[in-house]
Amino acid sequence: MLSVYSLASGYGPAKVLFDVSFTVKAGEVVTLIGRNGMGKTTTIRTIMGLLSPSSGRMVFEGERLNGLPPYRIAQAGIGLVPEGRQVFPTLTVEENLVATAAARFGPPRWTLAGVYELFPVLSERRRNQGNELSGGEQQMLAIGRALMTNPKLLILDEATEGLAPLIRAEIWACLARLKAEGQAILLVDKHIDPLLRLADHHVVIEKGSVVWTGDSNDLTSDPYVRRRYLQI
Amino acid sequence: MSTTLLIVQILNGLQLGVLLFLIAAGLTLVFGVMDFINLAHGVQYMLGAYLAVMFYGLTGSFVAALVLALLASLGCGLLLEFVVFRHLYDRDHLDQVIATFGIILFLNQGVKLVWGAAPLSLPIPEALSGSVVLMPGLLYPVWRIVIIASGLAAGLVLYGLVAHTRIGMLVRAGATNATMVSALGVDIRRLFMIVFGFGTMLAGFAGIMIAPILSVEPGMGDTILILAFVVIVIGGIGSIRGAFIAALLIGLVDTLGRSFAVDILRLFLAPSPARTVAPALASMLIYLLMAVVLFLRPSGLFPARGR
Amino acid sequence: QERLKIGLITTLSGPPAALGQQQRNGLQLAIKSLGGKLGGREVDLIVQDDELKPDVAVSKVKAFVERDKVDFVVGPVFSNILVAIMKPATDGGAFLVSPNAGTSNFAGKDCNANFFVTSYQNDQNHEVLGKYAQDKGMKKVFIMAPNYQAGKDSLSGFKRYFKGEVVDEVYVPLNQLDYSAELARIAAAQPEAVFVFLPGGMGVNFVKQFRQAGLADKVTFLSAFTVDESTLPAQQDAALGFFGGANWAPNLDNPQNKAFVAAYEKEYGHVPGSYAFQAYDAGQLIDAALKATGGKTDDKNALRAALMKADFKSLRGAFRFNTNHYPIQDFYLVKVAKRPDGKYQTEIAQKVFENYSDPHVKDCKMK
Amino acid sequence: MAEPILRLEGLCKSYGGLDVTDHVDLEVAPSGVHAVIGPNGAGKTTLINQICGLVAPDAGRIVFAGHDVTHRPVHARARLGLARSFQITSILPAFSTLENVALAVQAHAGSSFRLFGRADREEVLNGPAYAALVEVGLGERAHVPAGSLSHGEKRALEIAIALAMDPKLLLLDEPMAGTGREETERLVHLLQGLKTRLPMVLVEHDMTAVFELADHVSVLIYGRILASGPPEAIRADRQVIAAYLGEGE
Amino acid sequence: MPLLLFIALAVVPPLASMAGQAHVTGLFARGMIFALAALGLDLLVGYGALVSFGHAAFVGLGAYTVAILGAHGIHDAAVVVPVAVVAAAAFAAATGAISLRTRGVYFIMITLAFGQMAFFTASSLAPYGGDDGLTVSTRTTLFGYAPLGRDVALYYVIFAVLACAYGLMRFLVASRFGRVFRAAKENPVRVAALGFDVYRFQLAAYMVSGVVGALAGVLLANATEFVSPAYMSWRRSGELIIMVLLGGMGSLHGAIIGALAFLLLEEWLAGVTEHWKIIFGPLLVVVVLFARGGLVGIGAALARRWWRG
Ligand SMILES: Nc1ncnc2c1ncn2[C@@H]1O[C@H](COP(=O)(O)OP(=O)(O)OP(=O)(O)O)[C@@H](O)[C@H]1O
Ligand SMILES: Nc1ncnc2c1ncn2[C@@H]1O[C@H](COP(=O)(O)OP(=O)(O)OP(=O)(O)O)[C@@H](O)[C@H]1O
Ligand SMILES: [Mg+2]
Ligand SMILES: [Mg+2]
Repeated sequence: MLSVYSLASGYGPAKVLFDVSFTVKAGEVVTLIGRNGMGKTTTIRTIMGLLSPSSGRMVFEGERLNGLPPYRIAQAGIGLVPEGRQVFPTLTVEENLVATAAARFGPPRWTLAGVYELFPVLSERRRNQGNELSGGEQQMLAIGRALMTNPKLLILDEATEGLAPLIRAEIWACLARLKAEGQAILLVDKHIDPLLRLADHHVVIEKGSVVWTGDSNDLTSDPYVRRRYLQI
Repeated sequence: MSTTLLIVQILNGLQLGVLLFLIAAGLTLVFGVMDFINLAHGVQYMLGAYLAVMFYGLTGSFVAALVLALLASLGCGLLLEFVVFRHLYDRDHLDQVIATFGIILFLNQGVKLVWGAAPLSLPIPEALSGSVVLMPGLLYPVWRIVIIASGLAAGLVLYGLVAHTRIGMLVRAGATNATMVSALGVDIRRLFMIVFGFGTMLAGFAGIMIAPILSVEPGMGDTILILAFVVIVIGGIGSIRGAFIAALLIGLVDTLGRSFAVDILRLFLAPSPARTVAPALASMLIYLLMAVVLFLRPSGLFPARGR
Repeated sequence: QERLKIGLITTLSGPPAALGQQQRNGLQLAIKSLGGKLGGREVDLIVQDDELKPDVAVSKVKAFVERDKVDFVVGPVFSNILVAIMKPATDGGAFLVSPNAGTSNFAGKDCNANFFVTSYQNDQNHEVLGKYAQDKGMKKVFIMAPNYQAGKDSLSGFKRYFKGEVVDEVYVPLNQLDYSAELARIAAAQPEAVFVFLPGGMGVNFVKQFRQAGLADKVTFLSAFTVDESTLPAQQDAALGFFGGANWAPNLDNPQNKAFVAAYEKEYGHVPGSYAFQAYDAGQLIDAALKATGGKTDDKNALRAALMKADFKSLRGAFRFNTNHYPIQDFYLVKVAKRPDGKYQTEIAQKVFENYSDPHVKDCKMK
Repeated sequence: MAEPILRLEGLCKSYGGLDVTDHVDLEVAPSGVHAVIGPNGAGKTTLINQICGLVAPDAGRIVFAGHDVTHRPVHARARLGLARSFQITSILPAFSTLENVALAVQAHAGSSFRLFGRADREEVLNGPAYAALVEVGLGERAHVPAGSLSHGEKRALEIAIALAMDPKLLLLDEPMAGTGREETERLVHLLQGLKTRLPMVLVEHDMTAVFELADHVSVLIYGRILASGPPEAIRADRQVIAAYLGEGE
Repeated sequence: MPLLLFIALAVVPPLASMAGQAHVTGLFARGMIFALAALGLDLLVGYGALVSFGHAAFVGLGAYTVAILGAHGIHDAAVVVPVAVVAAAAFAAATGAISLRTRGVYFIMITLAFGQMAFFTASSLAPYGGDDGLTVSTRTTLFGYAPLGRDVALYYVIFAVLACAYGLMRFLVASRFGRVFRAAKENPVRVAALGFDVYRFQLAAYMVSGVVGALAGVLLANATEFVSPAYMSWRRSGELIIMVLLGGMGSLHGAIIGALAFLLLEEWLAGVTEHWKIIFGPLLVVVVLFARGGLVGIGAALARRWWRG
């Protein structure tokens, strides 16, 4: 579905990514793991067209993403939950959800009602402005907003940041359900344990390069990665 | 000071208010909602008036002039957007200020080159030229009623568009975080272009409608621009309702101030100083009003939430 | 002989640019019709825009005097600019010829040997209307002007001759757009006439709105600098029959004026106004004086005496300079009319003052 | 128990019809970590905002270090020694990382109306600032603009700023949010060292960290304190489990 | 770069008189006066994001101090300057105290409001010329001695004031005070949470900026020997902002370069064609579109390119 080949990218003169390659197959859940500042978000921003790669290739469902503007990439079927939420502060909760909603590939799987069912708090706050929500509520809104675009591939960058344990558990359950329905997901998260249960593949990024890939079993058995990324 | 005069002046004040709102409407959209400081709004208003005069000269029909001038305004707006504005959306407000100031200089001078420096005018369409008696002793020009109606209509259209359509939501969202809107699959640049064109058209529309009562001359948009900003700021940036109410407030305060300042000051002062102080005070009045409003409510009367 | 340098400082930007353009056109036309020479000398005319900013005007005039070493500075349109440039222009040794602005202080206690005015003392056009209203025996007049110095001078000028009742005296903010409030007051006061001084765009707005309010048929419209050739193209029919006061009109009947109006319209495509005529006369004045001195400018006293003679055929007919270097001339009531060719102009309605000089001359020390 | 460093008495705040803080009484001991946990939207950030002065309470009293600060402005409370970190990162993006912290040092060093001398060369400011950066592991990033730090690094900077203020009480609003696993561990370690000399209020959803650090836990739900007590008791509290903790991941 | 700028300015009068273009000195003198006002404004705009749209009022205040005291026979700098400074500081304190409650565009507009009030007040000062303005008969003297009588002397006085103001501003923005003020531009909430009373810092900077503007006004009245309410009009305030932005805000020398460039370009283009604005306008647009950070930004970009070879 999504293939990234030896991607390099950065912010102006500052090079951040050097060699990132991985693939996400249809129906798969893949994670990007790495310490702070290693380039996970940068990878995602490059895929979304928010940064232009200096070299490498990105292909989504047969379409080359290099050089496409972000909205074309999103229209191709990638839904983003960005780092730091970035909900629209001047829009109400409901407007946040419907403003960019879309059903580009047949009947929508996610509707307003569905999102409200997933996050009942949002329904209570539907008339509040985006910036009046608590941090966690904003996070839910950002997830709901991405779901409302009914993407083929869902990208979540630290989507559980600031969520209460109970809600976090719900999100994991929800993602598991989505996966069961065949939704492809690319994930960045610091809670590794649930990722182990959920994901098919893990991609470890260090200093802008992919240093390790493998499935959950490999991850738990590889002593080096284990020490670095799992609780011992 | 008789009661009829007072009533008449209140009506006049409201009418001036609607007139101001008509002019401020486009600015509310582009500046208030889209968050783009467009100082060129005033010259776009001027351009609308000039285009109408020109097309009237060519066709001899007001309606044809109106339609053609609107289209031409839209065209100019899109052209400006394409050449200049689209490169400035994600820039600092101050970059927008200096670029649009450049456009003011250019268009003011351009208009003078093309149409000459002398004031021009546009006649009122024949059918709407007379006056009607609103109440005994109060003759009211029909065209002013038309202006009021179009001001109200512009307000309603704008309100509906911004508050209740998806385009409105997206524009508001884009104003705070264009990147994110785009990353969610919306071509925000194109949307901004359309909205900007529409804003220019509104400016042009105001110019066309007002041309029959005001002189069409180079620089006519400059003072108006300041007034329009005053309206928007008093109302609270981003709030269409606020702009509307602020426009009426300014219309009233200005009109009543001008009409009755002398009489009121005479209560405290001798006639001759009253006569000299009052007009100075009347000129200052809207600024005084703005200062007081902002002192009491630093984000205008109806602060937009979430900014 | 060396080329004669003249600096024209006038307003060429902003809404009043039309007035400045008329001034420039008038002066250029004078030079052209005199064969490109004044007093037999080829002319370098340097035109600068004062942008209606006093400090800009000062800087430009200093450049005239210091860089270009001009012998004459001509201009400006507006009084506040005149006040600003008087010192730099005349201190620098040039003669300043004003083809429009003529403030009272320079006519009186601040009169200046190197300053000549080819127009009038500012108050005089207003006095014409006051005198007219008084002669007509009008009882109630509503008067209005913008709230600045010239506006106040205007209304006091009107009242100097009008002794009837002033039902209301209104000052509006400069560059006011909408006059509905004032029109309501006028309608309520039911005067016989209004007298207004609303130059430029203000006049256009007011005249149109006055007509639209249906007052034109009931109230006589008296004005100064409100309906003239610079505003009529915009006012058109709305101003028909309205009165102004002037020292000249395009239809003034003398051969030199006929020739001037025809030449001007041919050259610039519109009817000349007083701004153009006074600038034309300024050109003629310089020409006549230089002819008398044989083209020489170094003897300032001789040149001044020659200027004082004003030995040329003014477009307004005969006039002479008073001791304060302001003209003594006739003033007329003028009325807006539509010409057979569809253009609008003011036309002489009647003579109101004959050989009229301003009263400030008594404060002037010059003899 | 010693005199509390911070006491909230009947604090109330509502937005529209929503009671976000509903008669909250709270005492924070002069030492140790006092954790405040609760579901999203329970009112934790609003509580912190009221304590530090960004939000004015509708009713109630805030007493800090013996002063009634209920009506004092933000900066006055900070001067009294109240420091906070923001849940949504709040730094000076155009300033270098070091300057961000140096400014915090300057805040309690005083004499900020000094008009001469280059502030960025003052060792008295830069020294402690650099030390704070090293403590949170940002030593190498001292001279890059703070805006170009990664999200997790910005979170660490947020802590460094609060530390550099040398406060009497530290309010931490989700300091671990967005920091990676390794960084979280370092942070927990850091706070553990600090808590002997500096009392803290900790709002956090990372339960591992909370239970590792806290000496006292209060649970806030719908603007009310549902339970308050030592960590073990809270962890076992059925109500808290149902409303917040869940059965673990 | 700033040093080069000042050296260049210092040698203008001798060069101009050598080239027989003495009036150029006057031109640059005017340019430096506006540069001084722009410099003061840059402190607010560039370092505090406080875009004052009423700054011309301070210039007018300084100018009117000279004219009004002059009309009463007081010409000495020992009186004029302190009066101007105190008046400006007081006006700044009063209007700033109110204006600084607002942010962003609201601040722009409320400062405009105060500027307009000053303008209308000056226009109605009938004893001092009303809106026609009044002539300054005698230039300011120093203890009875008339150093400003000659244009070149005046030029160097302006130069000295500008240089001092520049130095002062440089110190100011780098100082502890300046750091807090700059930080408040970036994130006032954070700065307050650190324990700084943002309002006091901003008010102090606003007063400094106003005083500098008033000094420019004192010099302007001496240079043109005339004062007028037009000095206070909103267009003037707008032009000052444009000067700061054109040069590149937040660099101080940018404001000076911007003011000089604005006025000299205007002078030069106006000499080329009466329709100079049709060139000048697009020029401004081009500067914005192709360079961030105004003329200083362009200079820096060119220098970088040249450096790389
Ligand atoms: N806007 C920017 N400008 C310059 N450099 C940046 C910018 N944003 C991030 N960087 C740098 O890029 C590197 C990678 O950042 P990135 O945000 O991709 O990290 P990350 O892996 O997502 O980390 P985290 O877990 O903290 O979110 C970091 O060193 C950071 O300093
Ligand atoms: N300005 C406001 N206007 C209206 N409602 C608000 C406002 N600020 C906060 N709220 C509401 O108050 C509630 C409490 O918000 P708060 O930010 O304090 O929660 P929190 O406990 O910090 O949550 P989280 O753990 O998700 O950060 C939320 O439901 C939020 O929607
Ligand atoms: Mg990241
Ligand atoms: Mg919170």
